[in-house]
Amino acid sequence: MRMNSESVRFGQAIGRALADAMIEDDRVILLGEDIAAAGGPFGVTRGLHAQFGSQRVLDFPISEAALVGTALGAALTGYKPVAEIMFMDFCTLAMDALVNQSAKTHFMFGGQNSAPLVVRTPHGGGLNAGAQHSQCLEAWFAHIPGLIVVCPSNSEDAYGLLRAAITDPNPVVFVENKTLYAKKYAFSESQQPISLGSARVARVGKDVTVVTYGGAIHWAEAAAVELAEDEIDCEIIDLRTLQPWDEATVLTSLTKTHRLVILHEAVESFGIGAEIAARMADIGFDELDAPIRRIGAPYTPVPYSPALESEYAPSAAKVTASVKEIVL
Amino acid sequence: MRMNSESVRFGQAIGRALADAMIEDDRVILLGEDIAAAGGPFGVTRGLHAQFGSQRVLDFPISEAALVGTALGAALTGYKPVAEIMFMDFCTLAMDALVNQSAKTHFMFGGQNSAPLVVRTPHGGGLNAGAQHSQCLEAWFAHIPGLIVVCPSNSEDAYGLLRAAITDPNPVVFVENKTLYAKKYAFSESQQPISLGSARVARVGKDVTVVTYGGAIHWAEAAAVELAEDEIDCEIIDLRTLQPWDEATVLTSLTKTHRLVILHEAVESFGIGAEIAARMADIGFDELDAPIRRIGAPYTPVPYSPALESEYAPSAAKVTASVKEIVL
Amino acid sequence: MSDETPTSVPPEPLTFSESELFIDCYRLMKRIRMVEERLSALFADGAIPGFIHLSIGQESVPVGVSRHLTNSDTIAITHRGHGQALAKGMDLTPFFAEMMGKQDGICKGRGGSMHIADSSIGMLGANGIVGGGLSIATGSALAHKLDGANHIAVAYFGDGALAEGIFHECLNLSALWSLPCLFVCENNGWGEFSKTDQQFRGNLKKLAKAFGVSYQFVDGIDVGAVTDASESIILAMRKKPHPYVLECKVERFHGHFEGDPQKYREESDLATLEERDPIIYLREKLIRAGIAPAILEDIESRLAQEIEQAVASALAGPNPEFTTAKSEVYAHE
Amino acid sequence: MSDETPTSVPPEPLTFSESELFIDCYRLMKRIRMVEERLSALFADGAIPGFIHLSIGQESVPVGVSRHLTNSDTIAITHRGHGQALAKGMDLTPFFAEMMGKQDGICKGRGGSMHIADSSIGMLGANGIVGGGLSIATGSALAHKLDGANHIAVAYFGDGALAEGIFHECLNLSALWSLPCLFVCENNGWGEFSKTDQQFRGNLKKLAKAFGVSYQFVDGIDVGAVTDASESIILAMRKKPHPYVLECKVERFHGHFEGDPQKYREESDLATLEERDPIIYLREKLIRAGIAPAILEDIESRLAQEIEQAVASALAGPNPEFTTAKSEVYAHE
Ligand SMILES: Cc1ncc(C[n+]2csc(CCOP(=O)(O)OP(=O)(O)O)c2C)c(N)n1
Ligand SMILES: Cc1ncc(C[n+]2csc(CCOP(=O)(O)OP(=O)(O)O)c2C)c(N)n1
Ligand SMILES: [Mg+2]
Ligand SMILES: [Mg+2]
Repeated sequence: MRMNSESVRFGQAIGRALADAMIEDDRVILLGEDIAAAGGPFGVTRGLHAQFGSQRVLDFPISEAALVGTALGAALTGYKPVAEIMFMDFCTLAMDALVNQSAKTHFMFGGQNSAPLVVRTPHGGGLNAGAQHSQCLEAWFAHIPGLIVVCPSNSEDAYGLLRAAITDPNPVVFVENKTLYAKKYAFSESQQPISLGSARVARVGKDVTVVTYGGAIHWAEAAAVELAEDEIDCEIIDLRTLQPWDEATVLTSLTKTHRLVILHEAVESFGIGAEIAARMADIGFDELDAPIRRIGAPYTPVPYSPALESEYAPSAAKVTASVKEIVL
Repeated sequence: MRMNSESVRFGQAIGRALADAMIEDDRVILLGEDIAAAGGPFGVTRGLHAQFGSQRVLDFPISEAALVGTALGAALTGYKPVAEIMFMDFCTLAMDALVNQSAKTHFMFGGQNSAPLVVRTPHGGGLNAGAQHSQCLEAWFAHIPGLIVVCPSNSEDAYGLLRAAITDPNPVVFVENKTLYAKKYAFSESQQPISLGSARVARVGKDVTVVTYGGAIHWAEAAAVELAEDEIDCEIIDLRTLQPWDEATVLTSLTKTHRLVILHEAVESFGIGAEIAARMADIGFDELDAPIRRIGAPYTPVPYSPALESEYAPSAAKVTASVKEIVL
Repeated sequence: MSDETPTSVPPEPLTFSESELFIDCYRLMKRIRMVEERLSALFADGAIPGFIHLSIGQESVPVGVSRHLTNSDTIAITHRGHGQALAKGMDLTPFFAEMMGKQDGICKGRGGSMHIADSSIGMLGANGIVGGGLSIATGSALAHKLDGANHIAVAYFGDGALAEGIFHECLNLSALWSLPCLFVCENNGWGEFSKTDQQFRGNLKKLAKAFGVSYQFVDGIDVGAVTDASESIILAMRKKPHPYVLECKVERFHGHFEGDPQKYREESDLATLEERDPIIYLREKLIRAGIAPAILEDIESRLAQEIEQAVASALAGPNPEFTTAKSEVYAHE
Repeated sequence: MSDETPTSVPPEPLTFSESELFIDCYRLMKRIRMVEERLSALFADGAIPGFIHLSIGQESVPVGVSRHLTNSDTIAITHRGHGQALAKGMDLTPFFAEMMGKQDGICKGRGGSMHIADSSIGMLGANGIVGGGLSIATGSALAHKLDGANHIAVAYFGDGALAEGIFHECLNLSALWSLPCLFVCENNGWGEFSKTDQQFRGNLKKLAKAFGVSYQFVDGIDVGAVTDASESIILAMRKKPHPYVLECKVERFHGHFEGDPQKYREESDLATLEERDPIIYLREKLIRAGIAPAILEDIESRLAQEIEQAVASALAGPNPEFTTAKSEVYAHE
């Protein structure tokens, strides 16, 4: 807990959450490539090595599979490791440890033990980093029973959710949108852990519910401002936790607005939005006055060229257009 | 092409497709663990090593990551490799080669080349094989632009779709439900490739559309028989290809029945069914007279005990119950 | 794969304290053997579902290693891990109940043979993924090292797992960080239906050395050799944390899984397996050393009784309920 | 990581044919250098988006290796792969256009620096995944072997990639199947911001030998040494397919990526880099051997002209259209 009411960068808030968690519980250790003296590729862990030393902030070899497996082994032996996978695309190398091992430990071994580890990883485009450094793969993890998936959209949430993720006895995939790292947000004093699984109503409105998470919230907010000019009043729900996601909050909002748009940066097809839409087309069917619209990336790998990536990415304009289609 | 009108086991039909593809094009090679003399763990490749020799049927070390990477390298150098991953759960070890490399080759390199490889892999439970040998992970691949995902439900489709998959210039994940291998199905003469992306109307009906694929179709068919007794007439759509899936056929059916149930063996949350439901809740919204229901596995790892797995798995009874809820 | 070839030394007389030790080993090896033979029969009878992989012929390895482990030492075991689990101290009734998918199973029937675990004795879990336990043991060794309490982690793995890249990553990491991880290779010459020399071209000794990791070979026919080797290795690891590779040459007597008819195996290979049976080998050694056969027979009959009791009580137990299982996907604080 | 330490041999006189060869090498190395220096400036100017990783200081490796390759030989290259691509023969205009994300880029602007490929010259593609090209090259070597046509595959990789398990899998496979795959390690001592000896404890020579794979070390300061080594290695591989590991010691002059201020690097390390510059080294050798500086200056001015033309024409080209890109996610028969 800190006594600040300043504004704090998203990346810094994550660093603070790590530091505070490490102060509170010395079983918390950090593992990752270039996270120690180098402070991580996005500077998130800067200063932690100096503060906590080489026994608690460990530079890992370029071995992602062993990274998560090692974190799991340490978790099963009393530690609370937070592993950083430098880009979410590299999770492809660590899927066994995440999916076959960590996710199944508690259930498969009859509840004898749990796997209290966190895998932090940045996703998303916007840096023209190309098809292997820009993916949003959170839907994969949300499909795997035993994993918790979190994706914050601002500094306070990043702090509070990460604190909760580290305390949680289950394996958590903690997804950080890399374009947010340098952004500043209000950061009030006395941050607390935010319980996993609860969404946040980011904007109250009555005409349409826009469900989103992570970096995409800024497109939703910009669209809401624009739409307000046309007297369309958006309610924005920031999911924060993608698995388990806050069905009740979404349904409550839908019951008020009767219209649903879902927005994320990940590829639309088979993305997180599909589940939200499918669920609302079941339990929220009677509330729906219009088709459910989704906005996500089109079905292509992330292109490199700025000329392409700017069209590839979702945008406020796409949200505005979608909302208008179903509201007017 | 064969001149049979006998009945042929699902696994055998796959073996025949491999053999016929290898006869037709000697760039087709097979790579996999214990697929040569041993004929594969489910006997699918039995006889192929004797027929085609060690240059074309290659026993691979227990190195799944290299298996798919090697297949890709050979594909880029003129071959058409068909790699077998012994259980779909082990795809976790080969995700980089599949997702970051094969899927992106054509697009990312500006269309210069393509990656004509097939990864065959069995999914699904029913053998009490536990949480690491029973998963259905096809939704992961359907989310990745550049991959094609296929899942047949009978011998003729398995044959025809696999022939098409091998001919296709793109990377195909070919998913085989392992409980089908030993099942016999009619197998008519002169099998042809079946074009990828086209669904099959497996049963014509007017009251409700049941969309499914792979091994789950048998639950749908059994449910349809039961429901017919209650005068509920099901239309069953077998997707066959999961990406790209046949939106038009599903929508056409929905336009007739106005009710939709989606069934698969994979975990319901964030599964293939989510996308079908989400899409129909958008483009098919005006046709829907009832909530969209999904039936999939509950949100738990696959349990080992028969007492647990039998309750875990979807069933005809669950389909019947779901259909009744939205039809009556 | 290894430089050395197994040797078949004829038994020699024992001192009294040696015979104490060896009788202990005999009891434990025989226990594992009889448990697995019982499993084989239960499987044939349909009382055990799924896949089971028996370690018959390989018992000397975990018995020799585990003598030197406490419950604070951790082990990650393989799909062929019954012996590894029992040698570490897993109780028989929850073991059998797990195989049968019963509620009283050590994992409440959710894991089965490929996924037994017993955290009360430091047994982190069996693995259905070849090589899946290697990094878990490595991470556990990291925890031990950070604890500074002289505990070690053991990663059991088969020769087939040598081809998985994770082995390389774990060797490197444990060398780099001097982790107290003992990598025990149960080299039975086979990976499923293929000989390992058709799958792996590396030399394990040289591989270990390439990372500066110490290596020792023992012939698993002799539990005494395994015990001696592990003793000095583990002692040294406790003094000063470092990794170690122990390769044990053993034979797989049964098929890859129960029900595998092993058609791919030479008649002559199968016919001569008995000569490589570590239990027969030890029995002869004990007899020659003057241990009365009656003592061994007594051990065996007690074991038989213990096993039958465990089987009966496991069989009598209830099946698990799915609703309970479903509520335990996530741990609660 | 390797046994040998780089040596710094003083230049010696050349024969006439040697000087022909070395002038060629000089031209190509200098071409790569000047292209990358131009990229550096363009990047600083904002004309190149994303991340670029320059191989300045490492040019001798691909230049020495590629001399012995034809367009039928295939290569998989790294994220630091400009030199590897250009040495194989990639044209400058589509190269620069790709860096700029233009429609005329070799990958139509969809790949960028980390994902250049040119299938017309056997360049299978650069990789943003550390170690990602290793198995692709191995598979390409399998294809060459099946073809029976004496072509080889080259897998370039950095010393950082040594820690990835895929390297182990590929060494094993290529040894097991005697695949004509040349693994070229550009050992610059760094993986991003960390020294490789802080990440990897293996000895590459011993590792290769553990799989029975031949290994050679060369000091990349001397393109002649790289050329000579590759020549005999590649000749032998063509005669009879087999894998080979060639480790080249080089220095990374720039940051990990452009814009990296390299604060983690010792002043003294940075200050002495020039002494390890393969281009300065070769230039001195040529001058001492009596090559008139004017010849080299002429080469340089021609290169400068060529590069400026390529840059100008790349810059002038159109941006790609997203609708076109979107239609090329899948190949059509
Ligand atoms: C990652 C993975 N690949 C393949 C398999 C299938 N499989 C199960 S056991 C086995 C052979 C393993 O051989 P080894 O490690 O020597 O163990 P052994 O069975 O001989 O005890 C294989 C290939 C698997 N379970 N996991
Ligand atoms: C799988 C994976 N892990 C991590 C990274 C991030 N990364 C990019 S380059 C690099 C260092 C690679 O070092 P090396 O292989 O020696 O190549 P160098 O940059 O020195 O040329 C790392 C860790 C990556 N791109 N891919
Ligand atoms: Mg074995
Ligand atoms: Mg390097």
